[in-house]
Amino acid sequence: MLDRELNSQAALFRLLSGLFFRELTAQDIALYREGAAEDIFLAAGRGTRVRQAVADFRTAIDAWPDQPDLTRDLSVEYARLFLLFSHDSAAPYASAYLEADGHLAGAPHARMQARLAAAGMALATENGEPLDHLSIMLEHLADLCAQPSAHAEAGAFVADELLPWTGRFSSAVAKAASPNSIYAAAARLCDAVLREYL
Amino acid sequence: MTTRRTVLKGLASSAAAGLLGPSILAKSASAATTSQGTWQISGSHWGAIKALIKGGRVAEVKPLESDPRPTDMIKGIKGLIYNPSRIKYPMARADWLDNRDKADRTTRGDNRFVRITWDEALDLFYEELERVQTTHGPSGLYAGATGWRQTGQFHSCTNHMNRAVGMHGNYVKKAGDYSTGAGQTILPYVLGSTEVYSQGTSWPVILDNSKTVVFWANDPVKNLQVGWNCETHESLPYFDDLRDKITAGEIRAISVDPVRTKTQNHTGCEQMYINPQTDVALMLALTHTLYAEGLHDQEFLDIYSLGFEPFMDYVTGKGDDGIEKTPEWAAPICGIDADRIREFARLLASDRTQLIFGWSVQRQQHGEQPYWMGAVLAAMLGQIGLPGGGISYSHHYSGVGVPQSGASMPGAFPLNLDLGKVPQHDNSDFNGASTVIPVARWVDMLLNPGGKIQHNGHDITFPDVKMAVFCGCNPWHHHQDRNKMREAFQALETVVTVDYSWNATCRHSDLVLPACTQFERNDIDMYGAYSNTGIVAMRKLVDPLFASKTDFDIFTGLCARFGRDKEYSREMNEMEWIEALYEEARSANGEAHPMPPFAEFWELGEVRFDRGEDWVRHAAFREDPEINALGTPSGFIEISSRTIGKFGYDDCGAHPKWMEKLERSHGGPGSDEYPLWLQSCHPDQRLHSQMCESDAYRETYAVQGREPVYISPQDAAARGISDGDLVRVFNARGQLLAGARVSEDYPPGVIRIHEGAWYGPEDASIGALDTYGDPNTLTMDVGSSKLAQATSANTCLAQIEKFEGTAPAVTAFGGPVEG
Amino acid sequence: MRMRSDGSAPPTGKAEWLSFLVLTLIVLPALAVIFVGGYGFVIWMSQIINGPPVVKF
Amino acid sequence: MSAKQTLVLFWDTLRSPPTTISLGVLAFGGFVTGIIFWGGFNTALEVTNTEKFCISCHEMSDNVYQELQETVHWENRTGVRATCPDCHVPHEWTNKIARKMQASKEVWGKIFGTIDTREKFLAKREELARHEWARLEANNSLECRNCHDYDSMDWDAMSDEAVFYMQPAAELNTGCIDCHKGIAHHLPEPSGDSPVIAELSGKAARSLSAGEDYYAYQPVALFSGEDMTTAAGNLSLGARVQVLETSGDTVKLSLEAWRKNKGYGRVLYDQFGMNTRVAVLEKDAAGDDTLVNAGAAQTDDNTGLDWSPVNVTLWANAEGFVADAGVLWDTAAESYASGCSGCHAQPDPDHFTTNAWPALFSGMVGFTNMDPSEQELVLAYLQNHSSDHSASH
Repeated sequence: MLDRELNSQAALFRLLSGLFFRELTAQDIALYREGAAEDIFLAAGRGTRVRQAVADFRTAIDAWPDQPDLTRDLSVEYARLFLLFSHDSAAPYASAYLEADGHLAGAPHARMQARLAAAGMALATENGEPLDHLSIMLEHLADLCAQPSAHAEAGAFVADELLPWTGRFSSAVAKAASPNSIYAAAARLCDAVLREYL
Repeated sequence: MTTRRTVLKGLASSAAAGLLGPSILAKSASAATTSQGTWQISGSHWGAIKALIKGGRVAEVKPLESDPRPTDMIKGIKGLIYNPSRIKYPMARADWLDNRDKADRTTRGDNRFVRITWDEALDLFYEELERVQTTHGPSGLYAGATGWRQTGQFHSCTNHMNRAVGMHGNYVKKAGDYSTGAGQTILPYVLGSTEVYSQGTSWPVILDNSKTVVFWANDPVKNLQVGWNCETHESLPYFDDLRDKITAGEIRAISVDPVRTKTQNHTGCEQMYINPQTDVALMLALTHTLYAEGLHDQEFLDIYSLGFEPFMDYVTGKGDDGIEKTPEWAAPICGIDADRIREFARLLASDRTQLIFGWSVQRQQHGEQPYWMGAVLAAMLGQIGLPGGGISYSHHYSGVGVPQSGASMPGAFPLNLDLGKVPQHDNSDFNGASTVIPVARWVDMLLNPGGKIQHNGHDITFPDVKMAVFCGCNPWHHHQDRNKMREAFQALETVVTVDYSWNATCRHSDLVLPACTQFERNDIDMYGAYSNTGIVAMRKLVDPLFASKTDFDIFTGLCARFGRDKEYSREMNEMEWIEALYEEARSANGEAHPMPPFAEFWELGEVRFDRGEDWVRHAAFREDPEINALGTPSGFIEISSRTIGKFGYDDCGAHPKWMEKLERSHGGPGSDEYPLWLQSCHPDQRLHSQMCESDAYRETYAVQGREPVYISPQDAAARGISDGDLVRVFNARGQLLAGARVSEDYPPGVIRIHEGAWYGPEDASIGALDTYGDPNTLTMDVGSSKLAQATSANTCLAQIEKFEGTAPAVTAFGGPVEG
Repeated sequence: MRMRSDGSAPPTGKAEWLSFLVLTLIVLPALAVIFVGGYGFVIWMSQIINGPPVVKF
Repeated sequence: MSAKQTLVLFWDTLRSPPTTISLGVLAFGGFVTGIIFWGGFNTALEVTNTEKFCISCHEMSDNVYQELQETVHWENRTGVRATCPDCHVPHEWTNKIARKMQASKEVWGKIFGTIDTREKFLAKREELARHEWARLEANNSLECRNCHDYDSMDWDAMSDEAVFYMQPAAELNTGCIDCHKGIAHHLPEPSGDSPVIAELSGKAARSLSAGEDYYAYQPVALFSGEDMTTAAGNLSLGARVQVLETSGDTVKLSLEAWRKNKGYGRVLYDQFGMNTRVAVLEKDAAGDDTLVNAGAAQTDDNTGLDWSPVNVTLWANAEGFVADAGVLWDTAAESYASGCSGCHAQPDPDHFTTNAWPALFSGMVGFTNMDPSEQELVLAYLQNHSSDHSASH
């Protein structure tokens, strides 16, 4: 794999990580509209799922109405999907899908803690987010991708920790999200890219 | 080697770099821990616990080894900490954030929230307090509501909220509470104390001396699982002793209740079935029999009571209504055979009898009357103040009946401003409105600003409230008539709520601030709210999850907005406060109740005191009624109260009376349309609304994901309902979905949904179907009477039908949605 | 020269030395102690009546 | 020789000019003995002002001296220590001499063994401590301030908690002993007294004057006669009495009150129909017309009970009173605010009636750490400030 591609792949995971971790700013919206993500999507892969997801992503961006309160509406949707937790939300935590009791910060969190500690990494902010948050896992994956020597480890990480639940997460987002939602597209893209990664 | 830096470098030329934002991971020096985990002690309403902390998370929770009867609810604690419903970040309702007091209030509850930073959140909180104080004055702010906060003497959130908001300005407060509103108002006139929160005769004394024990509308085995402070469960083993004594024929115990209670099932006591809400009629007939058969203790009445004659005139038919309250009169009302009433009266008078009342019977219309009648009945039996005799209104609560050690307990974080300090807005002009309102009437207050009601000898004028602050209290569970409340909430411009989980109060708020749970902070608590058995260290188990903070930090931050954070915190941190509270108790206890120095205590996790002496309630009064006078207006038991009589209330007169209710089952008013009496008593598997969100534990009792509604086999069969069916329960006030539990414990005409079930309406409209099963969707919001103005939750009729079609999703909780 | 009140003869040198020594070594010191003590006693008594001394800082 | 003759001889000796001793010898002799005397006097004063002297008797050395050694005034990181006289003997000459004379009492005590055993000492400790507290309160802790001074305190070096308490004290120029009792010796074992009552005793009236009103801050024992032999009952906390006569340590009191005409009339209340208790009498005293003078009964419409006004004349020791009720209520208000806010916001006193308060208070007070005296005081405060209590005091 080319170095350039490797970097783009890491960038893609970081892009997705950011999408699930923080609301879109007006600047982000402008950049997406300019097609700033296209470079990164090049690294996404060429499979049918991926291409479909990227297309959905573009559709979502194109569907954004040209209104000043777009940022607010997107923040509301972000909050509803990932922060509020009700019947119309999709928890971005591995434990929510893998733990029988539905408790957060379950075994996947503990495994992530061990992984991060071994890598000498920790959350950059004073934040009590459980470490099996999708964004944290994607960020970790991006780090692994950036190291050619860690290729095998990255593959195992995707297979063991992410793929077991990203599909269900993607379905949950799709079910709860509004039509043409960038978050539904992002979740689908995430799942597709990870499947193709192996 | 490629680093994260080169990733960005590779993209530097591209616009894409701008999309990536700051990394959420950073290099950390902390080494990997290979800990086997440590066991930490903490306390809770559910008892003292030990938690296994492994890898920075609570891996396991178990009761303290010394807990004699741990409650099953301990199993729900993990689900409470790691609940998907946790409030993760400060959130603001989008429309409110943009438009503030001009926002559309009809959309409250529609879940359009956005995340804001802590700084923004506290600025908003402060700006709104400032706006309301400046524009409307203190009568525009309601911050008095309180509830069963999480345990811990220092972090007690009620105190934090009151001190911080009070430091900024004055506000409308509440009087009384939902649990015992009618009882705590009437009993001071009758027995000279609230009684409901008083220590009761020690259980060993009752077990040794009583020949008959009557549990009147009371289920202690269910309710003693939880306590106001860290519960010791020392009272529960006494029910095993009681069971043994009943089996051995040494004690007869009778449960006067329409329902076969958990206590009855546990002890094997007898049941005296009674139609719901007719207890006063039964007691009147009992007093009639006692009097007619000369079984009453006239000497006791002469020495210790006042006003027996006017009451007896009423019973014997010489009163205004001219009706003699014979057993034959009571029989059709109560559904009890007249001869059985007579037998019961004779049994009560035959030997030493301990009457033990529960609280739910006073949470009904005219809820003052059954408590007053209970005291009258006990006075006629003449055993008040004798070991194993007389009356109690508290033996189901927080370990009452376990002797008190006499040790001093740690105090709490100050609720008040420090001596000599005044609020930032030192304004006491409430525009002629009352500063304190009876708590159960605050929704009426919102609907009727400037309106007047009578309350306990005073007139109350409702203030025009524009902003409400709730902290660690969930009025969207404990108040009655959800749909009326939804409408009333539209009167509020701003609602600020501090809590740890997305309950319905948060969902109907404008600004929601995430507090951490009690397991994410250090604290100290008394072990045994009445027994003062010891002091328990509540050691922080894990760091606050997400962006949550302790109430102390939140309100210190608020006070910093107006420059009084140092005064607020006294420049002491969490551990300094805890140590100070501990050392204060230690010094007060001196050599009488030795305590180790703080550091040692914190390591040990608990300190225990010697068990207290057995004790008999009202014994001092009985011994010398003159010197140890009761706190009644006369100092004696007031069978008739001239003081109340002079208030001139039509729904609470000079002596206890039987009054028909607005709604009553078994042939009473309204029963033709809605034939089932809905009982919404204290839950068996949570503490009010606390822990309802604990998903895995909830699944152990929920039916098809809904709150169970308990129903008799007869009523179920008549409606084609089987156990486990989804049903719709409804009346003119509202509708809810619940899961049917058909049980022989329930008689025809009686259904039960435990209070505390989270409200999860289908949508934001008024009248929307509640998808989980909050009984207060159906209950009536009227005052018990002009005396107490307390809740009348248990005056409620409903109908039930099998639910057909596709059930809407439960909206009350968070949690993953399976794709 | 004035006469002694009883008109007796003036004292001898020895008696005069004795008187001097008795006066300076015994009587006057005793008187001094009695006066100071008496003063202290008066203060004490006044404190009993008027309360202990009050000092303003 | 008769006494008169001796005096005359003495007088003659004093007024006769010397005949054989020179003026120089006399002056020199007087000067030298004066120096020697003053030196001796001062030395004696100094010697009796040393710790060594203080602990030369076992009463001091076995009790208070041992306790001192456990404290920071004995041993600390700066090596400065206080000796007995530093705190207990005035440094100013006049007061020091007065104190020395006062010590004659201690000599008396030593001779007659007033506190010659540990038990006797412990029994007497409270009285002794109160003397010292009263002295230090009156002189605004002068002896402490010879070393400790608010102006010289380094606020930055103090813990936050210390600053929190110390700064307001400095602003008010509060005397040290007001807060720091028991820092050098053990505190007296509480003789049933609560800290609140102990605090009030520092503000007690030092002497009672006839014709004035006073308020009991602790249960004051009442007697039927001046001989103080027949117990007649007790005054309740907050009770207002008028002093009719004073006689040594005892006073004759008059109490205007009401009683209920049900039972023996042992409990007296301050106003008609108001259950604010002011005294509890013994059964005999309550029934004795010479002590209790009852007026015509009136019926209380709120209860139907008959009440009679009574005027009671009894004797008591002249201690346990304050001259200003405000002192009581301020202390009680503080107790109320801190004791009752652990669980809920405490209602304002005037939120309830006088007769409603006992019930509400007794229902909740079990959750506080208030001792019985404090409870009685706080209840009296609440009742005296309730919605329907007349503002007579």
